[in-house]
Amino acid sequence: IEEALSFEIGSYDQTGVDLPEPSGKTDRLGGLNRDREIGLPGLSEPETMRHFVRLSQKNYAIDMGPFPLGSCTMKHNPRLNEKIARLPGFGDLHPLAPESAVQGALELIDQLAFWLKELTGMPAVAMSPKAGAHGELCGMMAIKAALEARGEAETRTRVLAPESAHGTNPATAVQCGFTVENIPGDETGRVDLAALKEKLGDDVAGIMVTNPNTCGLFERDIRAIADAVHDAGGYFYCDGANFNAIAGKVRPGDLGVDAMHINLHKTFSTPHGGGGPGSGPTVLSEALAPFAPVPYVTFEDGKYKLIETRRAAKADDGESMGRLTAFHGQMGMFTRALSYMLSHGKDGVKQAAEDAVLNANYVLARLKKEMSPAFEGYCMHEALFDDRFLKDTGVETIDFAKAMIDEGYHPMTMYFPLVVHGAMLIEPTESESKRELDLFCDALLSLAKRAKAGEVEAFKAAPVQAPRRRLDETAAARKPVLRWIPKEPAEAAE
Amino acid sequence: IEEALSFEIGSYDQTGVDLPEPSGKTDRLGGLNRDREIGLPGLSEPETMRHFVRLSQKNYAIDMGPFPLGSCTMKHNPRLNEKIARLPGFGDLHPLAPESAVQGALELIDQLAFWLKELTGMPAVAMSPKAGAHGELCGMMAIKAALEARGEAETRTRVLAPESAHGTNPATAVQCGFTVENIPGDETGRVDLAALKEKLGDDVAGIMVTNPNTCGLFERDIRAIADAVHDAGGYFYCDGANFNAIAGKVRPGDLGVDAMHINLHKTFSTPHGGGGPGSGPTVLSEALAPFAPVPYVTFEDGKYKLIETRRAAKADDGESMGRLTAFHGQMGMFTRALSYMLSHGKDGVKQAAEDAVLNANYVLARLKKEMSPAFEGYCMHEALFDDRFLKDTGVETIDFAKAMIDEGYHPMTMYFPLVVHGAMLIEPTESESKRELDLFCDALLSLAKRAKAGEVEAFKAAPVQAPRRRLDETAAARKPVLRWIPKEPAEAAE
Amino acid sequence: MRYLPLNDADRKAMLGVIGAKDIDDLFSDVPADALNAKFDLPDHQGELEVERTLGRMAAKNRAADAGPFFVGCGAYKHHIPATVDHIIQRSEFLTAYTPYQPEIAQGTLQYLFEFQTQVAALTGMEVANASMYDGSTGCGEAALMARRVAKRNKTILSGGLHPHYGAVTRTNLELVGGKVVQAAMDVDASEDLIDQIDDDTACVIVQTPDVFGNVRDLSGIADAAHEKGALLIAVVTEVVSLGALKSPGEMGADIVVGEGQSIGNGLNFGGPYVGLFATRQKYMRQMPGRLCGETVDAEGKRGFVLTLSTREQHIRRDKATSNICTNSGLCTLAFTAHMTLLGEAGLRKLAALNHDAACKTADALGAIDGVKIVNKNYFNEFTLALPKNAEEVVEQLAGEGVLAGVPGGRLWPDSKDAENLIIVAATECVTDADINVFAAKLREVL
Amino acid sequence: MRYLPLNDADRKAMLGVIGAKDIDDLFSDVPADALNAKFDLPDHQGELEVERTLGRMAAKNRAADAGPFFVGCGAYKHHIPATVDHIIQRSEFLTAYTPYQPEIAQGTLQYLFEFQTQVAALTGMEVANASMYDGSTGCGEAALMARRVAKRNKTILSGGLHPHYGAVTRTNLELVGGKVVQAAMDVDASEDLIDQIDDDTACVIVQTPDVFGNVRDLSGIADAAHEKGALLIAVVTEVVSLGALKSPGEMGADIVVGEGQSIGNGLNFGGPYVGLFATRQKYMRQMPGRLCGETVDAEGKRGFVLTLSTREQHIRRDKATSNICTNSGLCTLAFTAHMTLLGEAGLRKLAALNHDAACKTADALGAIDGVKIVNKNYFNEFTLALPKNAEEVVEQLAGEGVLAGVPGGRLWPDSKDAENLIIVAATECVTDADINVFAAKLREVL
Repeated sequence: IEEALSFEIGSYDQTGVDLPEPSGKTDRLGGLNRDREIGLPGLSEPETMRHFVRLSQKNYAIDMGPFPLGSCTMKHNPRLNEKIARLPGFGDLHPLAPESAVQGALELIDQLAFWLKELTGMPAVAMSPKAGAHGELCGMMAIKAALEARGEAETRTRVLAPESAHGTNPATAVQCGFTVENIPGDETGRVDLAALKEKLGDDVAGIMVTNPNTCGLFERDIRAIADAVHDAGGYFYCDGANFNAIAGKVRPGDLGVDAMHINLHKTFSTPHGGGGPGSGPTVLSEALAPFAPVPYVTFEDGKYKLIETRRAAKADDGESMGRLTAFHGQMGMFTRALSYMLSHGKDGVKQAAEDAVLNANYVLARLKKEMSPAFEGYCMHEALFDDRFLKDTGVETIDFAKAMIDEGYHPMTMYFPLVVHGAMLIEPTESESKRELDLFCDALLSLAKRAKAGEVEAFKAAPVQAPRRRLDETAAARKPVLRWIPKEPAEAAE
Repeated sequence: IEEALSFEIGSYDQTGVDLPEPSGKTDRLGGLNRDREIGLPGLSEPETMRHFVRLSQKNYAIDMGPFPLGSCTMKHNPRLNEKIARLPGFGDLHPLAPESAVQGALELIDQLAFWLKELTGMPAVAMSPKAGAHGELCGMMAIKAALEARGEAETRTRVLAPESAHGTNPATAVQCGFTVENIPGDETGRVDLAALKEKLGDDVAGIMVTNPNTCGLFERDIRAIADAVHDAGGYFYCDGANFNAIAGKVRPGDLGVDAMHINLHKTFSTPHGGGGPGSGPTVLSEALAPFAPVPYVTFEDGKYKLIETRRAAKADDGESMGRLTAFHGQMGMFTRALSYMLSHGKDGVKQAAEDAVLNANYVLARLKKEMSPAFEGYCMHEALFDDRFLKDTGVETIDFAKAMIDEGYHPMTMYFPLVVHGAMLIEPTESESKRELDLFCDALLSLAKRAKAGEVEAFKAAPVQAPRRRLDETAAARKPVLRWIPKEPAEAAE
Repeated sequence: MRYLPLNDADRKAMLGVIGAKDIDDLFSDVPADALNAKFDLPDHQGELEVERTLGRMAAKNRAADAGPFFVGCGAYKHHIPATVDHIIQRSEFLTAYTPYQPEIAQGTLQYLFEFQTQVAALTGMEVANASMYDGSTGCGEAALMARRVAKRNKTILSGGLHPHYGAVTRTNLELVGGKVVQAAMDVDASEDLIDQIDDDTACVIVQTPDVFGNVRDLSGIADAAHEKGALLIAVVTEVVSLGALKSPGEMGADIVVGEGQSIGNGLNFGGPYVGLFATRQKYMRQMPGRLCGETVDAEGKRGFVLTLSTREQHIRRDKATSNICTNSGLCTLAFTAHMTLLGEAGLRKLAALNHDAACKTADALGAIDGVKIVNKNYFNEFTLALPKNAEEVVEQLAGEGVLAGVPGGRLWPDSKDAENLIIVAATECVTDADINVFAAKLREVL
Repeated sequence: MRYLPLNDADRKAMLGVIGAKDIDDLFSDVPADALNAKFDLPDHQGELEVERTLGRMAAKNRAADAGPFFVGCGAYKHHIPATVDHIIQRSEFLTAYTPYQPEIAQGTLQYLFEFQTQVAALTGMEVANASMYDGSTGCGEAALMARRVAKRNKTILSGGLHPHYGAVTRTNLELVGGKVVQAAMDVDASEDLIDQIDDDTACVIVQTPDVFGNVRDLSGIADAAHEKGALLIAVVTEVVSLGALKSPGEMGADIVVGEGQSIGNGLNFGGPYVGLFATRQKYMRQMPGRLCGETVDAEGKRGFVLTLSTREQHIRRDKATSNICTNSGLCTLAFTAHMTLLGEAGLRKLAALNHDAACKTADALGAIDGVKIVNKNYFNEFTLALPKNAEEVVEQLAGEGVLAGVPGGRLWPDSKDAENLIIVAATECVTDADINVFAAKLREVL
């Protein structure tokens, strides 16, 4: 069933809320009253419900089936967490209510901070970053602030990052005023330590390395990398997008990391919600801790307190980088994440990491019969394939991925990381049962065989079992239509 | 995507709940411990979620589109009501908690009773019936109890009901120990008053008439019918299934009714939930009020009180028929219904009835171009068609209805009422917009044209756009398989 | 009004298409003086106002979660996983109709089939229906069914049967002229009903754990009933007990009825609940209520349908097995989802935790001077004999924030013997602190 | 553990297929001494235990609904229809990923398109993006965008801008060496920024209603900025105001950023919220954040995709317009659904009710001896000047159950002038009784 836009269904006088009549008596708007039509149609409540329910049915979701998106970690979203987040004491709490009225909220932030510090082995955490990329910004800002405190901000302007890095890494470094340089990878899919060392120098602010990296591999030389960077006077930013592979098993703090953001929506399963909201608390080493952003929570005389300004941070012996967002961060995600952590416990967090790695290796082991792994050996929590197995079939990575839709699956991550040709990155997560994985592998093996058997047309046509066939993204970008425009009323001129 | 049974997926040692370890210390079960396997597989939480989400996607629902089921009244289910029902003071309240701990619950029941009495113009209401048919039972039991009080229970054993009555009417009468006799209808689709009068006599306990009736028509002679029955010493049970057509417009109490159940899930929109739970409070006239079942609520000295036994009712000047269910009725439905009523108010309830009737007449007016209305003139809240328009097409009512599925609609009610050949009963309710009705009518008109154009094969094959093609109901009934049976393990014997 | 999509322009246009001059034209069959009655009721209100009004009412009640809570007797406070509520609130389940169009109702039908299988497994029976309104009405229907099967008139009710269940069953039976023998209140499961069974006895109805919490062995009474050609109906009001106890089927019951509220369903002040109804294969066609059965579609794919509707009112009218035309759909789903989460392993553990809690509570309360535990065996509920009127004690404790249980006088208002009894339930939701508060406060008020 | 479907048998079988001897075999790249670290953390817990722990924390907070409530300053207590929460909890929305695979994400994409259209209409701009983290980060991004567009270095911040917005913007700008001119605190909207605008000025950032509640006419400053080749960025922290007030677009703004929390989103102690970001068509390709655009599929059917990703980090890496790679998806949905329910008619009425409530509150408080209303014009928020320290007054009132507003000292801790100010918001959720209690208690503590 096709569903029109609300703008095509509703009318300006219809509404789906009942409100008492305004008095109409007072007007203190200074003559700035809205006097033109806004252009917002309303729908009655039943129409609204149906509109959005119908739209929802055009989506794929983790509650429907596997979401094997490498680097994006779509795992089960427990509904307990939704319930907790909606407790009035959390959901209906104002960020500027007096401290005496929000002690439980500050306690929760403090508790979550404790878990994050303990799981990472780091001494401090900045809670306010609103998403992973915001956490990266926070971490790189801390590095910049530390360099400033050392008087080296002017000289240390280069940041190194592997070619395989997430695009946010270079973008963040630039947003902090750094320039970015690639670190080459080695043939095992990891950072080339020797090449890295060559690039180090006293103009290097630091490095940004993802670990486990975006090829789904653990950086074996991680400590040597950290040491080399530290020896050169730089800092080590670790992109924590893949922390879920090692949480409860390995503490990044034991590996020489100076800053790392944690995607609560990946590792700790706050719902992706179709593209957000995320949350990116960032753990900091002793060296960077003093530069943490405001606001943050302290505990004194049996009470939680908020440090809200740079000046207050100074009184608390800090050199805060300032403020990253209006309030205290993504509280709604904090409640969900802590609920998730308490539910798992340290044993469950560890088991989840182990199961995630086990599931990925199982998929790797089963699929390598027909598909081509990008690198030798075991993987961590995601299995990376290249498109060699599609060579001469006429089927490309995108076709293979879109064909998965017709099998009932969301495509894997494709063409990332960039260092692998026609990359296909599969992350099953710990949420999939062996039964689901077997069905999934069977489907992919069958697709691979069909591709090799020459069924290229079917692949090019895919998907056919979806609300839409392939969409013309080029046309969308060439002449962007970003909003609905009312049709010119044809009779208006008459 | 096919979804297996949970029994085919789960295992006996898997569980989706985490519970602390039992002590294992005490056993006071008297040696009656369960020592055999129960046979209940468990699923982890993510598997459970996915199992039921996938199942849900095989259903049609009012949130997805029109549900034009005559006599079943599928209207919009506001989520406010779901929220209210889940307030801990209602949802987490024990039926046997002390009266002092449940004053708000008793107040709610009392308030809802007030609305029902006011809307029906009746002096009393029995709240405990658990569904419409249970309400019918309550009403007929009240009639039986009144006859007993008059010493006429032995002689007045006949109950009259129109041929077009819901099947529950005769079934209920029989469950009360009455015999049932048909009242013929007239050519306008209503009770034949003269024929009715002929059947009356001093062996008649009462009549059961639905009004508006199951043909979607208001019984014009309703007062004459009531008078005739009363004159003959009988009582008038009104089936209130169609009360939604007149709520807020007409009070059944003004028409001579002695008892009428109200389907809260129809008129007051508590969700159907795939077949229940329902709720069937039954309003009673002065004559029947003393026989109301226990428990019921009274208000004395500023406090609400429960009358829970026949004896207590006697002290309250009643002659209660006894108890119909363990506790106080469908409280969860009461909260939803009262929330619905307060939201609508008397003006909204009236407007809803008017819109329901308007929508039905609009559908009737538009569809009669291609389909054959069963009766002349306006209808009330549902439009009844027969299958004359399908004559000689080879397409039968069921084929026409199943073809609607492929157009994205739930079929209308078919083959009911029995008095109309190949009946199709369409009740759009007030929840449909003109736009939805137009789309719906367009689809049906097109189907009718296609049927007449000879596309019989397509109709016979329908539905094809559904999770299943037509199911073999005969086979299901011939050798009923009512539960999953584990496959014999093939190797077990070896 | 937010729920009504039509606006006045729509209404006018539609009346035009219909050819009616105004809306009351369509109501012309209604006697004129009865049309457009006046009502002493308020006009429509917004969500905020409705929430305030009903929220105030809700706040006047004491939720089970608000403090130490020990009330049972046919309705139990258990923890329900959040997943269950999410599932039952899915639009596709919540706002679906009865699955009479199976092609677009396989979701509902499949869970009903799973539900029936779960209930049959739990009760130790061969078949189960798709649920009744609740346990008590199921009990009444079971008694009627036994009359149909045995073609006899007399029903014997155990003195351990929940009095409300007894009352409902009596109401049902008396309507059709049935004879009911109610055994005397049987606090400690010492009654002997065997002598009462005669050649006119259709069935004996026994509850386990009974209303006082006693775990009962049904084997003896089952044998005795069968010997006389009567049926044994077993009643279970706490379905969690079936995770710890032998099933009624194993002990010889012919029909098992139960209250399924404990699994997946909240207390809801008594409803909606979900009645479990199971029996032996041979009585299948005498069962009341809806049944879901397996079949195939036109392409041979497995599917499910409502079946054996030839027993039902909408087909059989005055020849139906019962007038029931609803099951407890959504509550059934809640049951099925919760039971799927639990599985065998979870249910057994849950039952063990309940038994633990009850034993601990009994030990704490039984240690108080003057308080006696009546039961020898019990699952998660037991009965205290107090040295004074229990109803007053319960009220006093409620004033102290402890909901202590059900006083005997509430269920047996005519019985002197019941006056000092209090029936106490303890589930996995009871904490050690709750037990300590209860014991301390009880000690105070005695 | 309830969230983990694998059991030990599965794990063993899978290790066998993989050919690993045990799980740590798969972790062999990790330095041995770092593997299997010990953690000072508890083991896993059931739902009941987690609910208890977190429920206790929640109970230590004072929810906005718990009594008279007048706190605003960038986050507002409004009533959210139950329908909105139902919609955002739909599995298909809640647990969906970013719509990078448009064929199976049309649900998300279509509501984003509707959202963009709504935001453009509300702000009076031509295009809007699919949302930012929140209003404050949107403000920071707008300042960066203005630098890109104008290719200039200086940013002027109005003295009526929310100090947190100012701080975030400063943080962003200083990182890239931007020059920031912060105007002095401007309680009564009397500042004149025009003199500050020079040839190096990229933009002026002005909020309306401003942080003190003053409704500001932006036309003058817009003209002045444009004359000098600078952009005007308008900030709106209370989006409901746009139902009553001229849009910033009508007054000449070039970029409008706003906090959308008021529509569809709860207070959530400050997040997640939903940043609105709209601008003129000509600046479209300089906009940060995600954009959803219309297109057609292979069969020519209308569909939606994320578009102009050539501006984004995942394509452009170090050349991206911003490092942002998330929008506030689900909050956007809540906004869109609530706005669809409201429509133009509902939003205007809601705005009028808010204005009513604020006027009533101001009249009641302004009548108290020694209390002065600072503002001449306001929408649903205004500023009181008290005869004593406002922070203390707010604490005292909180002790009395009244959350009175934000004391000036909280937002301007370094300003003597702010000490006695209190910023008071009143929405449709405020009742006459709330106002009376507030006024009575304030009178008492003064």
